[in-house]
Amino acid sequence: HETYKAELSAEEIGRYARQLVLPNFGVKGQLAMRNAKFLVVGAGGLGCSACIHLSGSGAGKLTIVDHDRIEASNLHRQIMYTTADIGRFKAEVLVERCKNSNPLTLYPPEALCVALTTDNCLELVRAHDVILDCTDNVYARYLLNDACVLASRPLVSASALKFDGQLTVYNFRDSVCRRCLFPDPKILQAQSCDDNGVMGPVPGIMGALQAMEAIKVAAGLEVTFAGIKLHYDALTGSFYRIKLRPRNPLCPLCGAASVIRTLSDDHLGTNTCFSRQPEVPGNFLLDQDSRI
Amino acid sequence: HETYKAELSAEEIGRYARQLVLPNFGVKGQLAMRNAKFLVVGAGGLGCSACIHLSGSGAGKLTIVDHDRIEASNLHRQIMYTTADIGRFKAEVLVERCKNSNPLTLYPPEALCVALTTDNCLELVRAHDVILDCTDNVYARYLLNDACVLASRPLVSASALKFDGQLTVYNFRDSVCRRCLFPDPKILQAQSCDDNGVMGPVPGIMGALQAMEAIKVAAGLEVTFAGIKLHYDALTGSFYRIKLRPRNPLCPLCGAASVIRTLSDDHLGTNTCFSRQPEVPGNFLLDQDSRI
Amino acid sequence: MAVIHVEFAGGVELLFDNVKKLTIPLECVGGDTASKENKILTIKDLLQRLRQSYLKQRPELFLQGDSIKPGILVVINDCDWELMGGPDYALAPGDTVVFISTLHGG
Amino acid sequence: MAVIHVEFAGGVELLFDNVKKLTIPLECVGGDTASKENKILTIKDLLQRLRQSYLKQRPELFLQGDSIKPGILVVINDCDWELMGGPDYALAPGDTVVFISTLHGG
Ligand SMILES: [Zn+2]
Ligand SMILES: [Zn+2]
Repeated sequence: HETYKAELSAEEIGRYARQLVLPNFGVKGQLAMRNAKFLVVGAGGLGCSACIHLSGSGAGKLTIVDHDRIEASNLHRQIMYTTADIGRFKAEVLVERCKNSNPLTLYPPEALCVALTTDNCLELVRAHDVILDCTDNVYARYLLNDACVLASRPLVSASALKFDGQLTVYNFRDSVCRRCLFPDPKILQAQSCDDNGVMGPVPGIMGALQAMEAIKVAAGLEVTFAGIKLHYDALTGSFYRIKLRPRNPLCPLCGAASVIRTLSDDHLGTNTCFSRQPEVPGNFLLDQDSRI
Repeated sequence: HETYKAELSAEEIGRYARQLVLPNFGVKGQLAMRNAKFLVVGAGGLGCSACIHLSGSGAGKLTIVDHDRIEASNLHRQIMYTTADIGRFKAEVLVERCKNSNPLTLYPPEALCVALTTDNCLELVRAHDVILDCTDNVYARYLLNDACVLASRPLVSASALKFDGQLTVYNFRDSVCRRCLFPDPKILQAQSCDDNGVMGPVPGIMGALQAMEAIKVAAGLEVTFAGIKLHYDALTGSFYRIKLRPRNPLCPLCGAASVIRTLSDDHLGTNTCFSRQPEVPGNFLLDQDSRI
Repeated sequence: MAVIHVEFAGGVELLFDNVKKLTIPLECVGGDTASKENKILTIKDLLQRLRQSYLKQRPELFLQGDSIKPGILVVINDCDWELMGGPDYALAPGDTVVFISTLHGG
Repeated sequence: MAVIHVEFAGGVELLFDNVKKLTIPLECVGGDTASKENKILTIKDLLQRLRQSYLKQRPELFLQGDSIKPGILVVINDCDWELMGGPDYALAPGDTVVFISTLHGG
C-alpha cells in the first residue's frame, strides 16, 4: 500500500476519463494527484467544498483535521453534511463522504478530530505535500503558516466572510508567507463567520477554487495564485486579482534574520479555538423585518 | 402546505442564523428565499453544486430535471454522488441529498427524471420563479432560453469545459437573451465535457457562483451578472468580466419583430440528448505518458 | 511603439497553437501599406491579420467569411464589441481585444 | 478634472457608511494648501483626507497612528502598495486605490 504508483488501473482510467483527455493535465497530472498527500485543516464551508473536489479529482492521500462537531447552523454552507449528522465530528463525516465518492485513492482519507496545536502541527505538515488552510480563526491561520514555512510546504489558503471570499497560495517557491504581509497576529482584529455571518455559497465557491489551486500545485501546473491574492465580492460580482509584494526580507518568519524558529504561542497569541462557546441555535433575535 | 409563509420558525432561525445576521440579506432575504421556486435543469457538475447550495440556503421549492443516470466517469466532478449511486437517476439522488441536507424547505425538492423537450419545458418554466441552466448541450440551452423569454423568467446560466467556466444571467429585466448574442443554435460548434473533458473543481466553482446569483435574483439583491458575462480560466487564474450588448432589437426571440413565438425544433435543431451514446468507462487509451 | 493586446480564451487559443496572449504593434495590424497611408485600423483588419499571420489551424472555426464565427464573443477592453461599433471599431494603442468561445458544457 | 478612484472591500466599507466606491478630485486629496503649492500628493495624504472627510466610525479600525491598520491591504492599480512605494507613493490621475480587509473566516 505504501508504493508510489506509476500506472493507472483500468478502473481509475474510467473514473478520471474526463481529466485524462485534457492535454494540460492528462495521465501525468492524474498520476501526480494519485501520489500527492493533501492536508486540509478545517472541515467547515471551505473544507467541505475543497475536500470533496480533491477526493473526486483523485487525491492520493487526504488528511482532514477538525475538532468541531456539526451544528444546525453549519448546514446552510457546509454542503457535505446532513441534518442527521448533527452532533458528529465534522472531520469524521467528511472523510466518510470522500470515501463514498472515491474509494480508489492510494490511501483511504483520514480524519483527525483534534484541534491544531503547536504540538501536532509541524509533524502533520511535514507528512504531507500540499497544505490547505480552511480554518476559521487567526490563531490557526498563523500556526499553519508558521509550520508551512518551517517545513517548506506550499499553503493554499482561502477564507470567507459575509459576501466576500479570498484566496492565495503562500510560501510557494518565493511567494510571500502570511507574516510577510502582517507580521503579528496578536494585533489583528478578526471577524468570524459564526459571529458575523456568511452567505452559503461563498465558502463553497472559495473552497472549490482552493481545490483547483491545490491540484495545480500537485500536478506541476503553473500556480497562478502564488504571490497573487484573489478577492471575490458576491454582492458586486467583482473579482480583484492583487499582485502581492515579494517576500519581506524583514519577515520575522521567512526573512533573513527570522526570529520565529519554532511553533510557539509566544508568536501566536491566544488559541481561541479552546475558549470559543458552541453555537447556540435560535439565539438570533427576530427584527422588525420578520413581520412584513 | 401551499401557503406563502411570512415568518420564520425557531428551527429555521437556528439553521439560517449565519445568513440572518447579514445586513444585506437578513430576515427579508431569507423569507424571499423561503418563498421562491427554483427550476434547475441538469444534475451534472454544475447542478450538483448549484442545488446543494440553493437547498442549504433555504430555497422554498427546488425542482431538478435530468434524464441521465450516474456513471463512474461523472464522480470526479459531480460531487453529490457516491460510487454506490452508479446507475441511478441523477435527479433522484440529488433530490435525496438536498432533502437530507435541509428538510425545512416550504416544499420537498422534486426530481423529474425526464429530458427537457419542447413539450414539457414551457410549463415547467412557468411554474417556477428563477431558472438555472446547468445543462450540457446547445439544444437544451436554447430551449431553456426560449422558454424563459416566452414565460418572462430570469435564466441564470453557467457552463464549464476543460479549465474554463462561464456565467451570466439572461433575460433579467432588460438584459440580453442567448439569441441576442448568437441567434441560431444550428450553426454553433459545441464541445461537451464528455468528449473534451473538464477539471473536477471547475463546474463546482461555476455551479456555486450560479447558486449565489440565483439567490441574489430571488432575494431582490442587485443582480450583478445580468448583462455581464463572467469567464473563468483556471489555468491562468483569470476572471474576465465582460459587459454584454443591450438586448438586440433584431433578436428573433426577444426582439420587436420576433419570429419565435413557440418552442419548436424548427428553431432549435436536433435534440442530441436522445442520440447521445452512454459514456463507456475505460475507453480512454493510455498514452506514452503513463509509462514514466 | 503603439501596440494592441490580443487574448484567446475558452478554446479559441487551440486554433492559435495554444497561445493565449499576443502583443501586436498597431502598425502591423494593417500590413505594409496601412502605415504609409495612415489608414484607420479596425477589428476587421485585425481579423485578417490574425488569419494571415497567427491562425495555425482550421480557420473555419475562427472566421466565417470575413467576420467572426458565431459562438465566439469579441471583447474590446472588457466590452462586447457590439457596444464598441463591432467590426468597424477603430483600434487605439493599448486596446485589449479578447476572443472567447461560448461554452456549452456542464 | 483629474480624479482618483477609491474602493473599500472585505468589510472596510462598513467604516465608510457602507460606501464601496468613491471618486475624489486629486486636488482635494491634499486640502486647500496643497494645490496652491503644487505639492506631490501621496497615499499618506489620502489616508488623512479619508479620515477627515469620509471615515464615519471607529477610525481606530482603519488607521493606526498615521498609517493603515495592520490587516488591511492597500492596493494601488491592482498591486500591493509595497510594490509601489508604500505610503509615499505619489498619486497620479486615474489611479485606483482599494482598501481590503484580510478575511479569516471559513
Ligand atoms: Zn514571511
Ligand atoms: Zn434576445
